[in-house]
Amino acid sequence: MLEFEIVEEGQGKLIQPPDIEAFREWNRQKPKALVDKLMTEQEAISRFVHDGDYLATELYGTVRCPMSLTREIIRQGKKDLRIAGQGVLELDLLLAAGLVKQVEITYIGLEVYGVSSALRRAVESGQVEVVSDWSNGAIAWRFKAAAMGVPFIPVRSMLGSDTLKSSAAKVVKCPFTGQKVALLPALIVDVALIHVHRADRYGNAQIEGISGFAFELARAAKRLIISAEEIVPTEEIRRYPDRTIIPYFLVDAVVHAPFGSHPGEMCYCYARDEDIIREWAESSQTEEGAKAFLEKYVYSVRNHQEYLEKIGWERLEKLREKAEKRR
Amino acid sequence: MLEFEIVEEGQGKLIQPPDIEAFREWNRQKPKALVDKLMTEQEAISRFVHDGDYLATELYGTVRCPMSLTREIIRQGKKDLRIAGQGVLELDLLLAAGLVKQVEITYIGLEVYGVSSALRRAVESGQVEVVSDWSNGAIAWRFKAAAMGVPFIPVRSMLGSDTLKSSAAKVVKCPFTGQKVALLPALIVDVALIHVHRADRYGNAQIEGISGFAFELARAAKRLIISAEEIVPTEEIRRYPDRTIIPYFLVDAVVHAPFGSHPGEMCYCYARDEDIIREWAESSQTEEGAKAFLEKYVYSVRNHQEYLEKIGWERLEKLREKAEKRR
Amino acid sequence: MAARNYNLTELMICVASRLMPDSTTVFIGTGIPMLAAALAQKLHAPNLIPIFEFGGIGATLEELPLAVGEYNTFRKALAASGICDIMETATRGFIEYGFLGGAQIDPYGNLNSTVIGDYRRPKVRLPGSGGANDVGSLCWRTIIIMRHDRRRFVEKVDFITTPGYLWGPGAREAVGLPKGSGPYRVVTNLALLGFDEETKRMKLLATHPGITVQDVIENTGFELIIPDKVEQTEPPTEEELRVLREEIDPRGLYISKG
Amino acid sequence: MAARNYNLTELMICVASRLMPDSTTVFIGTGIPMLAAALAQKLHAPNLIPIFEFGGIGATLEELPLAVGEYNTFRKALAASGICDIMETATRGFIEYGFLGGAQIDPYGNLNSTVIGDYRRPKVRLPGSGGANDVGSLCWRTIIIMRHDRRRFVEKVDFITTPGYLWGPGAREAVGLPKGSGPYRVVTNLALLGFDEETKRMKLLATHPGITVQDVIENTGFELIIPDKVEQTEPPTEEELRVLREEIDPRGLYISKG
Repeated sequence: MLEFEIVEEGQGKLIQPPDIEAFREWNRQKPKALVDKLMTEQEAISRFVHDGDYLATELYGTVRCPMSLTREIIRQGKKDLRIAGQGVLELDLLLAAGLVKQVEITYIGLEVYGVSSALRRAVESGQVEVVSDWSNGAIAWRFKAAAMGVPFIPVRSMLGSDTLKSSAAKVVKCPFTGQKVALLPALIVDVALIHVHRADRYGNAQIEGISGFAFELARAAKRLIISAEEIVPTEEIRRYPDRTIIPYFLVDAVVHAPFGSHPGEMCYCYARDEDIIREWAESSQTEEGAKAFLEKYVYSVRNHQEYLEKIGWERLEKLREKAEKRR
Repeated sequence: MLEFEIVEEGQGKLIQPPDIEAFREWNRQKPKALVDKLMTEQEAISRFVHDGDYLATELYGTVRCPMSLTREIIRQGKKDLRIAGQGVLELDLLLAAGLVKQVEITYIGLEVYGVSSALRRAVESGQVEVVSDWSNGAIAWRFKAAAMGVPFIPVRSMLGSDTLKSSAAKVVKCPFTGQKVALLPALIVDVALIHVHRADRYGNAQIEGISGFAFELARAAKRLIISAEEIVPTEEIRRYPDRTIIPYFLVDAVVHAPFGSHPGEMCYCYARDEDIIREWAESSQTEEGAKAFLEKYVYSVRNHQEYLEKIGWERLEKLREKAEKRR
Repeated sequence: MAARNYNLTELMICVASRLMPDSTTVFIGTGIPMLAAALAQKLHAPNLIPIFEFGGIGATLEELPLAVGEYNTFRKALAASGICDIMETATRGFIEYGFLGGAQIDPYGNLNSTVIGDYRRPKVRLPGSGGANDVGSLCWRTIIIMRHDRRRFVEKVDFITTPGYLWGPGAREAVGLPKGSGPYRVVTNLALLGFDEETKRMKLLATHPGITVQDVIENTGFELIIPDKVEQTEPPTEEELRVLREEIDPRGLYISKG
Repeated sequence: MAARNYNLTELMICVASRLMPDSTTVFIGTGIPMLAAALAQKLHAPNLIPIFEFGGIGATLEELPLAVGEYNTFRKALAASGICDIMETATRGFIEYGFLGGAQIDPYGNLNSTVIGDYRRPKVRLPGSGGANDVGSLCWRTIIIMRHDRRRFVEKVDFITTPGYLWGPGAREAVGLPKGSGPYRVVTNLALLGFDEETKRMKLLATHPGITVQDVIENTGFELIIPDKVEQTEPPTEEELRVLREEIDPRGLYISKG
């Protein structure tokens, strides 16, 4: 029976250990009734995001990402956030706004525009603690473990690397084959934000194109805020139930947010706003620049509607024209 | 480190132990080129199903099930099959035809029409060996482990039961939480049959409605035969890539099989043929009855086309009319 | 208004149906649970969320499914996914009630649907667990629907296909099953039964019309807890029977089995 | 026909592109691999199957993606799924080539994209693994694209974000990584490099036009294996450059970085 030994343990920490039984109890008390959850972003963020929360956002900051909700978090100044990190704009803005305390990181950067200056400043100054490092696959699989309702998941990534040493994974020998596999602990977050193409008022949500890790994250969060390009009648959901990736009982709040991913894109809806993405990449290189950007695009508007007006409808219309349609 | 101990081991056997490295090598040599795989059911079965194969079919025998391929296996008399078993009509026909040697079972029965007489005769006489018992979830999760490319998967089913004792699962203490979980070994089959709504000639396949365990099984098979109600141009697949559940590189053969699930149903296409399902339930109660049914509907026709002609187009048209459409 | 003319299948369906509160998730298997859920949706629980193992979530049960993957299990549903998603939804604690049948049951609600006799040389090979073990392991409350006789209600089942309370209090937790889950009710053709909070043994709650406590005891192969006060099941109402016969099973596929 | 007027980014793209055979699966990250894959699809490998980590399989790369989840990663694709499916497809051995970058590389192809300096008190905090560790662990053959200098090509990386051959022959298998996988080529602005079969150490294969073996040695911070015969890289052809400049990156987002 000794074949199932623990071979190695990462030295990274977990922000929260996986408590599967508590998660079951939590999920049991979530309402199963079809209640109207449509609300403003102000209400959704103030009710369901708290200081100190462990937070995750889905997909990358420039693609189907809950940017309008992220900006509202910054406006409301929710602080001491802990984040599970793969992110571009959204996590970068939170870091620059000084709202993040700890991070389980896989990647925070600006993709084509290079490393994140906000991350560098935050980590190199010690303002933000990186409690552990993971791969993208590992973070997604950790959400998947939580979504499966089990405390860990075996994978073949991370093995042999310092990424594993800086994570909280454990390497064991498989009791069936003797081969070494990495066990990753389930990742249950306090609150998740996911932006979708359409949802009904109850929270049944559907996505077009790639699904990233929406399926897994939606099932790994204690509280879930959905923002949607379009709010549709439940009849439309019932007509295409095979398109529902997130059933209503996972959802706490539904926010109507057209262009909710701006300056990122939304496939089949609108294209990236490259100028503003580049503006962030450039201005965030200094602390002052980052602050000025936040002032201009976040603090100086009261809500997403005002943000869109500031960006300008003509400009937004052009982004819509640039996207390929299929309906 | 002793917290990750093995607490209990099922006494059931595995038909094949999970060899993940061999599976990787196998998958590496599968062609990644877009080659035309459209062929007759005769060719598909004779090339890709061999005597002694470990076989699995997807969904239940009365719902989106590869019945035309199953009948072809019986016509070709592929024998000594080992099967991973959740099944209604399809596995029942294979059992009645005397082609099955071993089974890892979860459920073989006739649902509303009760227990399977064919299973009873085969098992109680010792003709077929039940090597292990599992739950439906467990079999699906075992395919999922194979689909994830890992040798096992942790779950919270099966614990404390004789089902676990008669399986090959192992119970361990989680190294992160100390709680007991069941580890299920990955299930890689030699060949899988899946019936879908549409596929292109390369094997890119799409399903409407529930997906059962098509996603998992397609990824857990060394060889995969797809039968499809409709063969569509690849352009249509490329227009809705988010509907593709099975990408082409998993697939070895594509068979055009309208009414391929008959007498079962195909959602949005055609309804169940209740009379024939009941005819099987009744005639299979005796060995002679089962043989007569097989003669009538399987051996006496040369292929699926002749089968459909035997059933009659008028009758099939009525089944089509009974199904709700959405396109 | 109470009806007089009904058979025991109809009675069991009505009793099971009343155990399904509105706006609750229920894991539904083939047969009586399907009729009970359809009846509940049409009468007292319009927003009952039926969940079927192959992927259907929140279907509108206008026509009766004949199989657990059939179109009617996801007709006008809120989501149509797959078996892993459904079983994992149960693992995460989202499914309140699970409905099960079986060939044998013991005082702790352990269920057998695998073999009668020895496992290796079975007298009768039954279909096997199917989703039953998952439902009984993972849903919060299991409701069992069975014919009531001494061959079925036995001191010790030949094979524990699906765990009830195993050997008693604390046993489920000890083997790793979810805390606070387990059998909740047993609906038979004679009675409605539950489980004692402390001992986890089966307890009579109510006898059906025309059935005495003694009838129940005589048809049970183990010692039942009989509380001081045993309720009487309300018979099916005219409305329940009408909906059942005219709307849910007009062809009498199930309810004619009496 | 060989061109004369090109910059080193263009050269690296062309060299990387030629390493992508037709009808093969390639795992593509941000930047040069995207341009190389698009170039390959338009020239010698029309049926190259690009795979992107957030779900795109077999996209038609007519326009260049600017992000790994962007519309162009699944435009006219064969499938659009999610990150777990993609990473598991790699785990099952379906992805032949994986393209990676990094801030540091060592003789065994181990890559660092996490920190410069001490992990706990980093001099520079880099973005972190992202998908790199998964790609380098799970694809059969990893191809690395990097600038070539002594700060980047080091004896020992500050942090192994992504495993190469670790400490040498047999090391990947010893830690549990898939048998027979590992780094395959390194494309730099100076040379094309590979790995010695026996020692698993980096080996010079070809120098780029105008670059000497000595140039490569001087810009490498560890001992390179220099075989008797070092090839010369074919310069970009006129056709490669035309397609790259006119069709793939007409706005010069990448190739202007020269």
